[in-house]
Amino acid sequence: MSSQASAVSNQEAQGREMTMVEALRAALREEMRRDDRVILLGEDIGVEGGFGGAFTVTLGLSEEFGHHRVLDTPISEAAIAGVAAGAALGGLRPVADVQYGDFLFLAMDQLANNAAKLRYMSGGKLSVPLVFRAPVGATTRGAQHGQSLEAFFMHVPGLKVACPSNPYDAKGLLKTAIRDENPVIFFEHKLLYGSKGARKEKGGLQVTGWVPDEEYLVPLGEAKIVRPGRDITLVANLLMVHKSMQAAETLAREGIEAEVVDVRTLTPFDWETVFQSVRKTTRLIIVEEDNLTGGWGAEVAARVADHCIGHLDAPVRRIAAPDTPVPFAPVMENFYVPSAEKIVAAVKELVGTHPQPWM
Amino acid sequence: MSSQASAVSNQEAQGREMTMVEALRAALREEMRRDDRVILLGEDIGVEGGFGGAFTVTLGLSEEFGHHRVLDTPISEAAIAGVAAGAALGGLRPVADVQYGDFLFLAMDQLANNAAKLRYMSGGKLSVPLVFRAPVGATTRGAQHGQSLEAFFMHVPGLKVACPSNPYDAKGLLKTAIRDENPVIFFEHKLLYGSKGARKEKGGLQVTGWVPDEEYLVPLGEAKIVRPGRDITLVANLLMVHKSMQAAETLAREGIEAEVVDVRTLTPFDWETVFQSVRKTTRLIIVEEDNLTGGWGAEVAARVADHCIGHLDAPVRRIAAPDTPVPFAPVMENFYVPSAEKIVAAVKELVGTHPQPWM
Amino acid sequence: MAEAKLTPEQKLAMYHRMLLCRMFEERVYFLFLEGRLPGTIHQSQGQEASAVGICSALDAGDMITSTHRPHSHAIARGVSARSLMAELFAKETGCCRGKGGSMHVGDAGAGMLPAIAIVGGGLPLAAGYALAFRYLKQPNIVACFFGEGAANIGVFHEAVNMAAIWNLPVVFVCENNKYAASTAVEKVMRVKHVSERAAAYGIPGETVDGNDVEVVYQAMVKAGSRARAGDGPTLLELETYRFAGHSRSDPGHYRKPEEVAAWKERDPIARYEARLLAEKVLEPSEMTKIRASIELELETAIAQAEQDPSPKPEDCLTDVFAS
Amino acid sequence: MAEAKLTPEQKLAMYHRMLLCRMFEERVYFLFLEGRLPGTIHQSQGQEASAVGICSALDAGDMITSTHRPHSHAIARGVSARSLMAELFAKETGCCRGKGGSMHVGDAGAGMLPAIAIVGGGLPLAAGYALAFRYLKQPNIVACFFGEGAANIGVFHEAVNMAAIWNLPVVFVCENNKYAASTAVEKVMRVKHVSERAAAYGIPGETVDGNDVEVVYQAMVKAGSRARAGDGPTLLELETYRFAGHSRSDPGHYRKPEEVAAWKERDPIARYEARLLAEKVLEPSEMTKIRASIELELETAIAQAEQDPSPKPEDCLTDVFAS
Ligand SMILES: Cc1ncc(C[n+]2csc(CCOP(=O)(O)OP(=O)(O)O)c2C)c(N)n1
Ligand SMILES: Cc1ncc(C[n+]2csc(CCOP(=O)(O)OP(=O)(O)O)c2C)c(N)n1
Ligand SMILES: [Mg+2]
Ligand SMILES: [Mg+2]
Repeated sequence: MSSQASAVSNQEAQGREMTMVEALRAALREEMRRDDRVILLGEDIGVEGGFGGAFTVTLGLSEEFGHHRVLDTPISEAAIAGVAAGAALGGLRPVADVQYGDFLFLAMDQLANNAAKLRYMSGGKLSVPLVFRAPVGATTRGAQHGQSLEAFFMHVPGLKVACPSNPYDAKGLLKTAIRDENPVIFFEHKLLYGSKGARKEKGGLQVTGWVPDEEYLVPLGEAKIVRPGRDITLVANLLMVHKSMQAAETLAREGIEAEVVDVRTLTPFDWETVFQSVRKTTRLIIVEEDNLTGGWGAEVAARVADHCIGHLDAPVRRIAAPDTPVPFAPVMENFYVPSAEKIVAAVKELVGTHPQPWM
Repeated sequence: MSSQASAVSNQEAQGREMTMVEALRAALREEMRRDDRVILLGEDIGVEGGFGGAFTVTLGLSEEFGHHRVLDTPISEAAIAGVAAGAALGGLRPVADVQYGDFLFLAMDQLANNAAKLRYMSGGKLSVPLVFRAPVGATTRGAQHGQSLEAFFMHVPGLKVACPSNPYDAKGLLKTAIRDENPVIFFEHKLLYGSKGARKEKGGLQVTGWVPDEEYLVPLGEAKIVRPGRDITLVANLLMVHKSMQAAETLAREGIEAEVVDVRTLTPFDWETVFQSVRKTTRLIIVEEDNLTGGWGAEVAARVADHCIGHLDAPVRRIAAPDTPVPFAPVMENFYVPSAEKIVAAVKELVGTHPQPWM
Repeated sequence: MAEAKLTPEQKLAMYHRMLLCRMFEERVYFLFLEGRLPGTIHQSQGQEASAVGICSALDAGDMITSTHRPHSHAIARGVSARSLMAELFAKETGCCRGKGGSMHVGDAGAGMLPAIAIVGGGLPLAAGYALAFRYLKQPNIVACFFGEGAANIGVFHEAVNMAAIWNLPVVFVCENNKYAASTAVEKVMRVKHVSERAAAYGIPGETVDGNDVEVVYQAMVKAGSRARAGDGPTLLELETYRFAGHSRSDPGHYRKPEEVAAWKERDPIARYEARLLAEKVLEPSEMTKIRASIELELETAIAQAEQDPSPKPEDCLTDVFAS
Repeated sequence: MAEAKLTPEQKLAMYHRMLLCRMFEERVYFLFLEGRLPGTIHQSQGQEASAVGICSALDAGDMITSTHRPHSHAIARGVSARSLMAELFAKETGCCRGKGGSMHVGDAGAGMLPAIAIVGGGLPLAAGYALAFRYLKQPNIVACFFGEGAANIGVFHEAVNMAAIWNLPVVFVCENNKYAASTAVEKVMRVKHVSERAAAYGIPGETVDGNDVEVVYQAMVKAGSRARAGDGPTLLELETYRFAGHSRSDPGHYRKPEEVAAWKERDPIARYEARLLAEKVLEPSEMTKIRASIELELETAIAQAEQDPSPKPEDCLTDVFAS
């Protein structure tokens, strides 16, 4: 899979194909060069001879910026989050990370009770400009290293949530997130990193995308229609954008044109783009890797059921992981993670030729 | 407000009016008498001359059962949860608590990554029979002592979630939860405790309910239609059941008959009762105190938009707290917490006499 | 290190500040019982020497973090009684514009972050703020207040360790008032002094009389200099006692009356008053004047707070995100 | 306390067990490189004395908890190589029926809870299990394995403290292998020994040579007797080293080759082999026999695991709730 995501139309511009990891690293590097106040905190992110974090994103940054800006922490996720929040209050712009999103639960109190609420509790006098990066997604590491956690954070007022699906967006969103005055939880999908070399993920997509040399930002709160279509709307994020695109290609060969919307950020959420697409196609499937019950897709379905109900020609469906922990065995994991085939089947069910009996 | 919740039809049976606190305490006492393996863990729950926990629920229990069964812990929420889980694995039936639901974030890793997943990770060989009690709801204590957290836990596969609205259900559900082989997060609403004396909540409802002397259980996973009606379905939990009932009474005076469904538990969720009600009334409003985006109401709306869409005569609406932290000032908090007036207004909007233009 | 010499003015200022803390809390207690204040309160009568001793050793640019029991910290740090009172009255003019309430009072402009009411939750914020001070080459430090109950929560361990390995300019100030709500410290901790835990992080720990404002001040000057010099954090334990219940309407039956009485004998304000009178730093006539001026300040604060506008209901919707 | 006297049979058993750990890991390493195993692995070559020394001092009814690096713990505890191998192969016959994987192997029936891969996450489980033992008047203890990296996470603090105040029958076994992933212990902790932290909880702490299986065994017998006697937990630190990378495909460039070489000199198996040969407990001929029998055991385990049935895709849906 390659640069479907090259959103910049001017193909004359200078740029190159990058992996997600390279794009994220470039974003960090550019922002650190631009603004002295940007610092990084995390486990194993700056050690000489080390990994550059769990997935190589920070490789080389301690060499360029020094250990006072790339801080290797103890295994102390709550303090990583709380120290980042304190440093943000004190005038810095920390970018902290957890090695696996699953560990966010350890930092949840600091993120949800402190970082998210301090502006509010201060009556609007303070702000907490921090970014917290977290890799998500099932990758045969079992139940404690494969969860998708976007919904938990979308539900916390005061936090912004980003979840890019490709290098172009990842770079542009991360730069914007770093400049944002608010705490941003930044989700990255392990199978999209596309890194080569030692830390390459088995089963990972070699997602590369064209990224311009010139600086650009992607705003938080703008979804992207990554494939236009008239018959049904597929709303997805992260890896599921790619599965939805695969499904759309298969469907197109059978004459069904799916419109694929990459939400890109969950907070703020670009409701208008989704609503307009649904009003046009009259059918909606939300695709997410998270467990079905209470996933972010539920919120999308709920808003559509409120704001677009008169335009719907079919039930609003969600394709998500079942309500189980992430299983280890690949054969089970493949069943757990939504597949392009499942999407295709669900679309065909909704885009029936018969008039809908339920309407 | 009094015993609307007396679900037992046989009014001949012996029993008495109880507050929620008394009912919860009775449940703990009965289960501790019945089963030696039931122990309690929490802060300030068994101290002589103390409070019986933050809201008096455990008062008197250490005197009856001794400190080896009513364990006063340090302020260590993560360990309270993890030790409870370990003790459950070891053959006990711990009932642990946090003083305010907001502190669940501190215990979230142990609850979501360990307690919820250990059965699964062991391939079904182990079980983790524990109950974790947590008071929720806004009560002019500000942003860190007033959140409603049901949605976070409904979203974790492997956890059950209960949220009773009245003493009868509270007692019956807590007893069932203690006997359940799985971890159950048990939410209680501070304004429903109705305790008298020192720890009485300002603004609390004096909710009492008839509770039979004879032992009974309320199963997890059965919603209750607390008021039948034909015009619209109101689905609610905890305090919002009472607000919905108030609204329904006001509406009835204007000829609008709302059916009120008390969900009682979120996991397992009684989808059939909700679907049947919606198919009958053709209109649905979900009422919850949690923040709108990503609340449990989103899941209800999403399921209805999938399973009942052909029966709907109006948009599916949710009445919830706005997406802000809980404000301190009562004037703001009253605006924040959904009121009966807001429910009435929303119902009137949906139950218009005009045919719905959007259908 | 030699002790810092306190001038008579400084001593008087500390006395005045402690009295303001005490009288503020007493007024708040009555306002609360009268039903004029919403919410809940955790009061700090008896702990004034710790709040004032610490804050008197701080510079203008320093920062403090606080807890669910923050009133005296705020006053000691110089947050105005007026803006505190208005916050307790849930008014638009409060230091948190009515959004915070008693458990979250603070005013970063005055050198105090909004108090964190989740036990221990302020410790990493303090360490992080100290990291920013150091990074930005500001000569300042953070004083981080917390109770002995907080010394058992995970984030205490993580934050103190992180501050220790990075030599951050923060002083961890544990007000050991012997109880966490109803729970006696010896039931939940096998060490006698919280300061013994400093060794686990390779930093100095010290326990001092938290009811002697000058002792507290000197200890903080020492720990503060260390922090300012780049030598890292100190775990400073102040032995003290709260005279009131844990929170509103707690009668405190879990404490022996003799214990309470013994600690009342060590009232930090009465003790200091006696000492200053003996030292002739304070004249009885001045005492009366100080009290009167504080009374006036509090009366004015209350009167103004009561007249101040309430936030509008919809104000609840603002201040979620900065733009 | 007098040292427990080890019989030749016990010594041989420990030697055999260590060798099984080592050879199991070596086979797994190759299987992994060959792409025959899914997932990721964290291996424990070099740390066998700690796993085996601890587990050899346990009774049948005791329990252990483990970490992301659990293979040797499992083998030392007596979980069968067969069921472990099947789990790594993601088969229905695995000790977690293919649902757990390398990071969660365990078998409560054999005395090992499923390993917890969130660093430190197993500590409160261990304390809680110990609470159940005591409550149910079982004469058993829990041995809780964790790395030195876990000693910086909050729940370490909370769990050790809770076990300490309640005198729970648990031994906290810290395998200090000097690195947490790529992070050297001295960068993230100012104390030289994790065991120094025991004092913060008022319990005994001890650091011993974790590459000498008998030393480990004796230390565990001592700590275990204490726990069984109702005298509470011990924080036992075992100094050791992992020969392999942190996880699959980590070349370990953050460690100096000389350091690795020096530790390889202290290979716990080679050392013990030499000692047992010198003591004439072990004959060279027997060595060969033991190795051959282990090889056969592993071959069989692999062959069986490869033939075993995979779970069905929909099996993913079961075992969420007990009924
Ligand atoms: C994490 C957490 N757990 C429990 C509480 C409830 N609570 C509020 S204050 C308190 C006692 C705190 O004791 P300590 O830290 O000694 O401070 P003190 O009240 O004595 O000033 C408790 C248990 C809380 N606010 N946060
Ligand atoms: C809470 C948490 N943070 C980070 C990780 C990622 N991680 C896995 S192992 C490891 C290092 C653990 O070091 P240590 O506790 O010393 O054990 P060792 O690997 O040396 O056996 C890290 C950081 C994790 N699993 N859990
Ligand atoms: Mg205290
Ligand atoms: Mg290690």
